[in-house]
Amino acid sequence: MATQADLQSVPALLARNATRYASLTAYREKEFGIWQAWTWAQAAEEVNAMALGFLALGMERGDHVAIIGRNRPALYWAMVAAQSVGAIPVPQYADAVAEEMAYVLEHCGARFAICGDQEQVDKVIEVQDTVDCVETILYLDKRGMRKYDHTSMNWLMDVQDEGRAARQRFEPELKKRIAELNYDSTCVMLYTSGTTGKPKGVVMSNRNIIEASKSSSEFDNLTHREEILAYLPMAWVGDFIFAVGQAYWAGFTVNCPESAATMLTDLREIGPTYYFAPPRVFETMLTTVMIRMEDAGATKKKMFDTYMAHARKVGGLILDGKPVNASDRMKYRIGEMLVYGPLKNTLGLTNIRVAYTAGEAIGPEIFDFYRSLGINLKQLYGQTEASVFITQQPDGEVRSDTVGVPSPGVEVRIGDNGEVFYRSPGTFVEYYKNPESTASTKDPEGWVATGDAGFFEEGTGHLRIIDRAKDVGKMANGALFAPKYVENKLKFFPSILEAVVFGNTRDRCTAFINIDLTAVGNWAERNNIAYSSYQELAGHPQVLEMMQGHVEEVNESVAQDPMLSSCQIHRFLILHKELDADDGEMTRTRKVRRRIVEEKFADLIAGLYEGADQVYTETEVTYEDGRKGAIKATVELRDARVFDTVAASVAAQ
Amino acid sequence: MTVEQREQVPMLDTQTEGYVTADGRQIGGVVMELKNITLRFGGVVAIKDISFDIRHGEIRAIIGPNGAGKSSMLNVISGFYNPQEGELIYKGYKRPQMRPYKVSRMGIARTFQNIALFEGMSVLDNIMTGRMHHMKAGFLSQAFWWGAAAREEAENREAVEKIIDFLEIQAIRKTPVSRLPYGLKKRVELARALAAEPQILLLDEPMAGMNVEEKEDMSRFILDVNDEFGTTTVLIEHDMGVVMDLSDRVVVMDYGKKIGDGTPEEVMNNQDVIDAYLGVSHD
Amino acid sequence: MLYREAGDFKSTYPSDNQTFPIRFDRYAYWALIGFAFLVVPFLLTDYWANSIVIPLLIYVIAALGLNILIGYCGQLSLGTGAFMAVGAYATFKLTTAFPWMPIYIVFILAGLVTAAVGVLFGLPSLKIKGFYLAVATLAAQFFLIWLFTRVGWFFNDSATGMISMPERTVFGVLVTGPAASAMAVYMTCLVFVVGMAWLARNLTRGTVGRTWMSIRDMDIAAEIIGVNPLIAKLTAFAVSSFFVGVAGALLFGVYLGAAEAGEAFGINKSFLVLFMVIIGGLGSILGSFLGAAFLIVLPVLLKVFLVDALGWPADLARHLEVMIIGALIVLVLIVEPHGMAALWRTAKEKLRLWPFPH
Amino acid sequence: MSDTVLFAFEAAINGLTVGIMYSLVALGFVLIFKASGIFNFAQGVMALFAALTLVGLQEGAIPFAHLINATFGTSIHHFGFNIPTLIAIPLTIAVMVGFAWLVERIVLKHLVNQEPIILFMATIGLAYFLEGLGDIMWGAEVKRLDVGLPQGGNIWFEENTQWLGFGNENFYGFYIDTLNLYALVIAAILVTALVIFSQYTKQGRALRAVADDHQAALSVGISLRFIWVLTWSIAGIVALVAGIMWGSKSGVQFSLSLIALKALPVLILGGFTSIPGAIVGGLLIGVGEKLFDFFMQPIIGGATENWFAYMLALAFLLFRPQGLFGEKIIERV
Repeated sequence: MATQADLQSVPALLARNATRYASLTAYREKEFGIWQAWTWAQAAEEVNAMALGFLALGMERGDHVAIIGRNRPALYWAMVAAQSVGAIPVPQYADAVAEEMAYVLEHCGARFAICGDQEQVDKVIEVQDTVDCVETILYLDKRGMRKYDHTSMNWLMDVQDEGRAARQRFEPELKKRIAELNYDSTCVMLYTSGTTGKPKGVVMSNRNIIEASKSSSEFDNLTHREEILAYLPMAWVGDFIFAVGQAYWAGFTVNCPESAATMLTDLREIGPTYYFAPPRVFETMLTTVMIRMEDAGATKKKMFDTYMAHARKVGGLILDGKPVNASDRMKYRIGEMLVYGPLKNTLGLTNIRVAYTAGEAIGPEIFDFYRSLGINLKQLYGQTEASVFITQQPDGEVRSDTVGVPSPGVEVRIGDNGEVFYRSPGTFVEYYKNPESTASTKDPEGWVATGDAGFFEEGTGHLRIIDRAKDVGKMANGALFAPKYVENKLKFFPSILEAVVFGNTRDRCTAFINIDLTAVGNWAERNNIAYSSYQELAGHPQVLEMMQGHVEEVNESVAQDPMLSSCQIHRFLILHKELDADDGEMTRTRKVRRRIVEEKFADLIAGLYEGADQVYTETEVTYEDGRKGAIKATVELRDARVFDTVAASVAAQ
Repeated sequence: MTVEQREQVPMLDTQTEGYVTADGRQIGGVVMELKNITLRFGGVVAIKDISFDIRHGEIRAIIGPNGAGKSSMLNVISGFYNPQEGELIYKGYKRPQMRPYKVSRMGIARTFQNIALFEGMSVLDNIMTGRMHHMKAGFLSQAFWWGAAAREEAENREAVEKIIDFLEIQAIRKTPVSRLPYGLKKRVELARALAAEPQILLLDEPMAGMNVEEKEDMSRFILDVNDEFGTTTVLIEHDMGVVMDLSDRVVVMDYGKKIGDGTPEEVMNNQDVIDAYLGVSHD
Repeated sequence: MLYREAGDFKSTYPSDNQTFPIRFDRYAYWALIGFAFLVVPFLLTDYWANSIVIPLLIYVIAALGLNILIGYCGQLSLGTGAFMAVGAYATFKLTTAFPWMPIYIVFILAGLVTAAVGVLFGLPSLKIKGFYLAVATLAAQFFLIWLFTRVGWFFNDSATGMISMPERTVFGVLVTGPAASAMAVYMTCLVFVVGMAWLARNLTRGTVGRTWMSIRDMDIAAEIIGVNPLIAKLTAFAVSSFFVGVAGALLFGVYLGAAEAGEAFGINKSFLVLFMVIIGGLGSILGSFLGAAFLIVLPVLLKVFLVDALGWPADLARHLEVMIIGALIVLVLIVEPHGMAALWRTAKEKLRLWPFPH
Repeated sequence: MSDTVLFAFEAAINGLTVGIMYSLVALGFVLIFKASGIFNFAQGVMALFAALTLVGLQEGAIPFAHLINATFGTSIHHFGFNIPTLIAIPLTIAVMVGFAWLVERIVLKHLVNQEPIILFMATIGLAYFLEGLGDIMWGAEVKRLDVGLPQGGNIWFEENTQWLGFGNENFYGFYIDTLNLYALVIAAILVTALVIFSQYTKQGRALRAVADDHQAALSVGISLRFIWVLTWSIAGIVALVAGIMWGSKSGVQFSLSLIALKALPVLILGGFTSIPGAIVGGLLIGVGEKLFDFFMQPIIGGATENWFAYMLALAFLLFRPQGLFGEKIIERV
């Protein structure tokens, strides 16, 4: 049996699983209408063949191999195969536009690019005009590739076959290279779509990935029986940890959906036991549930509401194993039969054992909704640099407003400016070709600055994140300015998709709002308000009214908190376009790029502070196919009621 | 020699040379040749003494104004109508009068102008029906679902799934066709024709009544099909633009007569054709 | 509401197109089979057996047969009664001519004989469709009945012109004749029903079924894409007649015991079975069960209610029944042309989407 | 002249008169089929129902008497007065028109643009319903129907055909039921009336327009629903006539509705859309089956009328599927 010592690389873990879990399913992919499955033994063979093929193609130690495409087993194998030959996989965002891709390929000097399909290949070829490092392109989906010049291009399956054919020749070399791998050799390189500036290449060693996976697996005692659905972008650290790190450590099954279009059906068919999704996914899920229930008959609606109400009352408690009186338990059981069970079933969440959300704050009622259904949804706080895990919520201590206690093996301290620092085996090695920002983020003792401001709650020892440290500023009157804190409160309204609050060094706060087209659109239909576009709906007076209401509610609740009460929003507007990654206003992980927004919409901000009622503006937009255009609009600005608290002035002193 | 035996004979006559298309595809020799075809309904002459050939691997278009006899021509090729005069040479042999289902077994599949899907069946079943000829299991084996039947079902399902994947209709696999929008129905019909793995694919106005992007999709599919499977394709189309992009050679018909034949360019500059389209010669 | 489909995924094609793809349905089905074989036989009273259960099972077979012809292949037939008669008379002739022959074999052979006759009368379907075909089948109906009542050979010249079933045993248990126990008869019918439903499902799920349906939905297109209409239609007639024939054989053999073509298998039988198929649902195996059940149970209920409870004269109840059935046919065709089976499907969909309305 | 020929001839004449019945029922079929493409299986039962109603009215019977008695334990049967035929007939017609209206309201309206086969089955359902209704309304027992048409053999006809025997002493001239002569005449009148109606009245022209082309008719603003009610009413009246004929000949009873089935082969011969076709077809079948029975009886036994018509139709279908007067169909895709 393999011991800790010789489990120092992902290929090593694969080898272990190929014997320990030989006949258990490692990968499944919905293709040609059914779930094609590979056991660990088969997966190992595939990876092995691919690695041999890579050797045949002359892949060298330290080569960077770009992986571009949607989640598919073969692409995961490609990553492990690359590792096996000592190369470094660099997964990328499939929806990245050519420029972004160009930068990354250039920066890591990838010799090989492994593409999911024609679309990705085309992008790479386009990039090749400017970037000359890419020598070989490999592709997975043959469709439409016939006509291409194959002098430096190959079908991944052919590569495998060549590998198999060349086993005799390369087996020893491959063995040698795998043997060379240890805890310190690089496991993967992931590019952080930093909220500002160009993405940085985070170098992760085997130690980082395996240690992190190991401790986190133990934390939630994940076993080889788990089923996960791999649908998150492969370039994101989370996907690598869940679908490679933990999957290889615990030996559980990774399922890949047939296509984006069939994601939900596939989720339902598989019924994962371990599930991660960013808050917005849970949010949209809840919204659709509510929308679909709108059309239900009166009695059914009534039943649904009553039992959901009951679930909200006791569901969470029951899940946390807190005492609940018999009659309530009984009623909950009935509810389970009539509502919760079927609901979880239709959502595909029936078998969930552990579910996580992170990346953004999640609305309390959204969070509670899922927990009350009996789904063990928890929050974690993490970063690429930490191989995800910094803090996690242990079972039974789950709340929507904290991010839990430090993960096993992670030390966390709060800097005097309120910034959160951590140190752990998962801590990244360095930023590739970027020593200075490495130095600025990671001090010699290995403490890493998260860039988030937060504090530990007295008593519980749970960490609470207020905001990005650099965004926490001072207002003109010296009061604390934490935009994210307010924005989140706003975003908890289903009808608000995004919000950006301004006010740093200013005398009062103002806000941009993006309405949620699904939710508001549905509301519009029910109140038969006709609209043709986001822009039109956003400009509608009644919508403005609704938003005003929301903003004032938020102000009221902000007013309660003496520290932050001066962050109340005095004026706001509904933005005439949705913030979009293609326009650089957000990161690919949909975090708002504050600076860019500030520059881009300077005129609007000015308007907000000059007290104008209307501002005419033109904004440049990028369409999916890369073409550029401009939206013109006259945006209406509104005043919102603020609630003055004595506390505010106190804080001001 | 029977039809079935003919089927076995390697195709093409060796005399005729192939040619190379604009986008560098090698086109083979003649697969089918129609000689002096004349078709009448009672007194009405639908097709009058038309001759042309279809070469292996090419996309052959038949165009012409309404009532030019295009569809009748397709029906002749697919054996639904039997011409009173002329002969049809297929793979070097004169094709005798035969029932349409036999013609289809000789490797000729088609789609229909106004969709002729089996409304009562699912998309999957429709496409499976297209594979009729590849299913040989005996009646009893079907009845008791013994070896052959079950095996064949799975094998052919696999083949069909490849096509479903190819035409990107995974999401509607199990939907009854009656519930599909027009554009998708057309696509399913193409899938059903492809399922037969035909040597000649007949498309009767594959883009009739489609919007622009549906047309673009369909054109892409037709090209991909020809590209992936090297299927010889004969299509009728109204939209001149589409025809010019898609086809290697074009036959132009008007009032049942052939008024032009050649590459899109040649045809475009053919005076009769221009007249026919501008309606000079008509009304 | 009852469905829990998460995690119920398919990794092979056979499992994907099995009869009950959903786990829950599968369990329900086996539970039902178990109940029918292991529980019912011991609860069965003669009254229930004779007034409901046994006729129900027999008519299910007939309905299955007709449904294959009309519902799957789209060929209208009004000759069901006569084909049942063929089955019955074949049984009679075979049992009397070859006394040694095992009775189950006899029933199956009777079915095959009917199949042959069915093919014969199906031949016109190659040239004619719709009502025209209906008339052709009427010819079968009247001609055959006439034959069976006029030609002595068929009823061994019995004085009454009736045929009556001699006693036969299976594994030493008496299954035919008045002395046969309800349980034995029930079991016989059940075995046949299950077996033949299984056959029907197999035939309709694969190539044969698809050729039938393609002919039904659009015969011209079907032929152009390679369906041989001759084979398709004749197989449909053969299979359908086989089912109907077996039903007739059972009706005479284990249920009636004695019969006269005129009354037992008249045109009304044809309509009865036709109605079962329509009400149950064209092109649905489940439908055949539902339809048969409905039209067998309804009269019994009416009788119990009107005659036994309210003390109406029997004939009045009869007329009311006729009226109600007629009205129901119209109603079903208006509300849901695909019959009870379709209603069932929608209900099931609702359950699967629960709590969502759609 | 030999007996056989003479008797065959007589058989033929009787066949002719039976044929009229078929023709009358077939006529109803054709009318409805032309106007609405519906194959009305209930036509025969309508005849039965009409006849029952007529008798009921004449006798002044209480509708649903049995039902009422059964429910309330009463024993009522008649109002105790009779309605003269001349009033009863218009009343019956009114009933049939009402029925036509209801059918349109309750059934047809909901079944527009369903496949013909569905509509056909619907009419089968209708037939059952009507049959049950008739029995419940007026009682199921066989009734004598007398509208004052003379019964019995026609002496005049017999005497004046005796010479055809050419001295054959056991031939006393053809026997024919006077009723049948009336039947002939009435049928003739009915058809002429129909022709005149469809030629010279507005509704008649509308009717023909619809028969020719639904869409066109609709586009010029003819109400399809009105046409349906109209045709079903006419069919109802035709049914009444048929009912009276048959009823006064052999009593009003269920067997009447069976001629509906006989009308099917008639239509196959005559074609579904041709009024003359229906008449000719009816007569052909009538004569045919009588003659066939006459000659075959000794060889294969009697009662061949049961199936002869259908077998004939079947044979016909195989060689001329579109019927005598129908036109050939060209299939296209």
